[in-house]
Amino acid sequence: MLGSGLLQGLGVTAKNLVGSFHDPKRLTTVEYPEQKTKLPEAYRNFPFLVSESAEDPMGTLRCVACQICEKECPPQCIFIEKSKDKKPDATGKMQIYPAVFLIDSSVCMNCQICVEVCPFDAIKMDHEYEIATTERFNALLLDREALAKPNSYFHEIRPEEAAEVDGRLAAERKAAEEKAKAAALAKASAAAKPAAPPSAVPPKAEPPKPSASA
Amino acid sequence: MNALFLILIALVTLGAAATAMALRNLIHSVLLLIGSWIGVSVFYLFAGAEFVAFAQVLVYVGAVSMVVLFAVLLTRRSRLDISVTPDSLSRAISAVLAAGAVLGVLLYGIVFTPLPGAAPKGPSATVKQLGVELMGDHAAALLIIGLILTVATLGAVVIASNDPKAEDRQ
Amino acid sequence: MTAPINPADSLLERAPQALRDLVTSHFPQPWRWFANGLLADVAILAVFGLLFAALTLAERKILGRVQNRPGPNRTGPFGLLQPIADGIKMLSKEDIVPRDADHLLHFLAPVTLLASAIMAFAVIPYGRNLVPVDLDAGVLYFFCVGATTELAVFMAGWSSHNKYSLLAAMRALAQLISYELPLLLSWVPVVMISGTLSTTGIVAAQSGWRWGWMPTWHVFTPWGLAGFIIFMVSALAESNRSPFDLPEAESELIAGHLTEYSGCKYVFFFMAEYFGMTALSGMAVTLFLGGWHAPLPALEFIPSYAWFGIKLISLLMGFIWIRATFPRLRMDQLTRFAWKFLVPLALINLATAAFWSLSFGWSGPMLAARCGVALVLVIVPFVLLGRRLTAGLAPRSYAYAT
Amino acid sequence: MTPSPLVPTGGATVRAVNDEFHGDLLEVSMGPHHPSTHGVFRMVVTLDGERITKLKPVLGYLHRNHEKIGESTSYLGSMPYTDRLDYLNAMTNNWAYALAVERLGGLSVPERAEYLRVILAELSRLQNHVCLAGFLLQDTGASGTPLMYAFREREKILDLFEALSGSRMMCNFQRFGGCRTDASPAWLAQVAALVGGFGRFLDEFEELITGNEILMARTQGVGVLKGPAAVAAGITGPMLRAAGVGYDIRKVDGYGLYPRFTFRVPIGAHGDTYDRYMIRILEMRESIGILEQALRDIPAGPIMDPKAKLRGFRPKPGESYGRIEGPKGEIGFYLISDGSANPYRYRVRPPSFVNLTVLEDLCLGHTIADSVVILGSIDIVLGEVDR
Repeated sequence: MLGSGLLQGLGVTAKNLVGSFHDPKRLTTVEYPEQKTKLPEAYRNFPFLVSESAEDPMGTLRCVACQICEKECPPQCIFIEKSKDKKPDATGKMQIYPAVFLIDSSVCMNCQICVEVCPFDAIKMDHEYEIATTERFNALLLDREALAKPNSYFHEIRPEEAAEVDGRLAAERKAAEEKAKAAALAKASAAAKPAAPPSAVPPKAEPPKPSASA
Repeated sequence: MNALFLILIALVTLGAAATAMALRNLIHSVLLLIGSWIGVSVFYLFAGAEFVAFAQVLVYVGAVSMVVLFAVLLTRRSRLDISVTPDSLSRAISAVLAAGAVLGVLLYGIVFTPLPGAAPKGPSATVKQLGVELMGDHAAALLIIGLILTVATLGAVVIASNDPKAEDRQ
Repeated sequence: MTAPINPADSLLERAPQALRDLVTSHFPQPWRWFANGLLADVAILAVFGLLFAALTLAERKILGRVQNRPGPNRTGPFGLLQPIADGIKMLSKEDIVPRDADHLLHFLAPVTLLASAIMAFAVIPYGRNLVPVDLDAGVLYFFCVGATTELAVFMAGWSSHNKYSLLAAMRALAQLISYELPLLLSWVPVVMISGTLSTTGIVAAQSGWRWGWMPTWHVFTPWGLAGFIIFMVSALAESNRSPFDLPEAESELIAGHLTEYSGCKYVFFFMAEYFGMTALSGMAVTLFLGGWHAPLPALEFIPSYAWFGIKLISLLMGFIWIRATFPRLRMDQLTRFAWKFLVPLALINLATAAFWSLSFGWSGPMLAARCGVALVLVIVPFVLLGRRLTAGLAPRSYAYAT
Repeated sequence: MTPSPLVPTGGATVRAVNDEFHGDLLEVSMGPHHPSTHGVFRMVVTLDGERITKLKPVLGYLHRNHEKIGESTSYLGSMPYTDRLDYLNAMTNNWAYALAVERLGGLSVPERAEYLRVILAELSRLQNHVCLAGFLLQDTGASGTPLMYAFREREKILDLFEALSGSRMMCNFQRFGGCRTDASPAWLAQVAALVGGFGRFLDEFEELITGNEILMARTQGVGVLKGPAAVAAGITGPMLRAAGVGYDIRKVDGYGLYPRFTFRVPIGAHGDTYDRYMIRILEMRESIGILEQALRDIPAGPIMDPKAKLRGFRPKPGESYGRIEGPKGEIGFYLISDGSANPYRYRVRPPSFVNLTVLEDLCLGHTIADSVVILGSIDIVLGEVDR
């Protein structure tokens, strides 16, 4: 009968209208500035450089300027210049650090390939999405200082992933120390028996290569 | 007080009709024509015939104006080249003569017909009296008008229905 | 309960008249009529201006709530200052008139539309004796004022010299004209039964109760219900509302004949649409829903103008509800719906009403026969014409590949 | 009738046709900023009164040189760009590209990854068809109500994508030889909850719209596309099935694990806009069935083929064509490898573009209002049309 479909439609809209007052399922919008929806842990926005300590971010950057992310980035928006000198990194080994590390956030499409290919877990994706700026050119070119964020912040936004990364790094550090201790022990034992024929050339200190698939 | 209004309305109506003829832009002239129709309906209100006044507005301003406007719109050469024939002298003279003759007849009619002084304020006929009158003595006239209108509508339907570009029936 | 005071002279009931007499008493005798008229104008503009503001907000809130979102609630508590904000925004917007537009007509169109929309409020009886102008042919006046909307729509469409608005003005005209007929035909039975064209007379004809509790409103008679539905559907089309809002079909011709309007003129069009909608609902209340009469004798203590307001608001909510639900009809379907469905139904409704008035004296078993015949006369054409209108349209069942 | 040059008469640029009967044909350009064209798409429509006599689509406003960039980027680097093709269905685009590269490089995909890919593809199909139903009804003028209901459900699915891949629409989730991250049991539970409630939402949505006489009047018999014409034009996806040809690549190729799932392929009888709408609603119901079966049977295990190398992936020279049944039709990637890190040739077979070619044939004889609804029923996304 003409109109029966129309009345059915009216019934559905009435149900939604009444429902929106008491049924949370029927009022799904959120008043943005006051209420913010909780971001899932896997959420990714622009990358940031992880620094071990918050006090001296430039000194304790994990990044060793290997430029893998610069090569792999599809829109080529990362620019790195190696430093001339070296500085000790977390495990005490002398490493190069990036003198200049720029990301053009107007080109970056936050596809997180740099995070995937980075062997040193030095670059991670951020949760910060309120990043509007008033100035189009320089404000969007993020330099080293703007990109660096402490590891504690990384733990804050991605608890599971941060814990897993730290576990792995700690394990490597322990492995590096044992090797160093073993090497020191071997040198000490070689020194303790001078009469013994001069031992072989002490094993070359093999740089603790993290096991992430190169 | 009333006479003043009456003259004012008469001036407005006649003025609108006159300028309607003079304007080049067809649409403006049609709208002025509609203005004069509204003036006529105000006259009816003055005469106390509410029903006729509202019927006049409903019929003329509502429907007839639409017909006129659509006619003006749909004539293909309505805007560009209204071929205005050159104003040759002979044409102007014959125009004046014709207008003069018509004016003469009108003036004669107005001046010599015995009008009964100020128009008496007729009893404003209520709609019920109109209805009784129409269905009573003038029922035949009403039925004939009804017949004519039905024939007109049927004619319109017939013309519209076999329009060659009728919609294709999917 | 003490002897029920006559509802006519309860305090609230006489308040508006007392107020009016208080104001007009200051003026000398010849000017009293003028002061009364002026006061009525001020009252109408104030009440319906505020109702217009409230309607724009209510429309957005209800549409929002239907669509699972709260609707505007930023300006003022619960968004109550939204109409004021909209008003300021619209009035402060630049009024752009296209260079080769017809400036005179371009300005005149919204003015005539708004003027005719406001003039229509003059004859609606808002309360017991609260009718601004009690004309003998009040209903005819209401619809003849409504007839000028076509003129204004044409002027708007033509004067903008814009291909889109010309096309849309044509569509709007075709729609307005084809729905004028069912609109007018739907209230003729009311006039036939109540015997008068004056709105107060029609409301008086619907006073009193049958069997002590059912009000004798026209909508509770078979022909009245059919007439009411036809009237409301045509009113929807006349005020360019939801399933018939083709002229401003934003998905096709941008803003239709309003494309070249901005700023204050656009607000006039917007206001005229809402005033038109309110006026038509007011007339529907007067003609079919018993004007300012209370639905139950027990509820007589509520003043008459409050009842008129409640009925009016409920009809307007119905307009918004329909807008929130239905898709839009196409141009040819719209006119076919009017000519091949509404007009025949309205004509048959005339016959039903004639039969109803002739069989006035029947009672007892004959009363049942009377209602039966009337109902058959209403429902059978509805079903037959409905089936013909939607020939070939039906929900389908689907086969599945292997 | 040979159209003579343009005769400027007032506002309308009218192409005067010396056919006295038809009068002036009105040429109206709709788009690229028209509210009803889905994205930057322009239609130059020639009108005889209300009827459309000629419709010329104008494309290219969103051309980003996707395929040439593909030739100068590594295989992995192109993966995030495939999200931007049909930006409503990043997951299916990724899968099609990953399938093509896996065939090129001869990689195998672990069981759990295959299940996860089917789950994500069907979720993407659900939100795409819900989007289409919403847009189609918005085009017929339903002032946003069905669109808002559709978007309410779509948001739930996009939240699932965000919880898994990190971004709602630009997922960049598939890798050659599996998926980037594993789906946690909590995430799978959320998917099960969503799939459980989706059937009830569809019933309410159909109650609101499918029986609506106005919608039936606006879409039944409009834009009819018969089976043979659809096959000739290379149409694929729901549009082809609505025209009565039961061709579904999930059944034909049997890629991924689809042979393991029992699902049916609905076909339409009339091939008009209403059928295209209903086919998508019925396909959503089938997708719910597939999702339930996949969620029940998903095994534990590795998510990524251990042999697959992330960087320095150099497949042997050769070519491959990977195609899947995307929500809009057959989306395929054709790759030619010359042994280097970048593909020699990178070609996308976009379903929207191919389905769009019949737009004029569907719209001839209808009105402008119909052309908007027909365009809506073809379900195009300009990112994929212009590439």
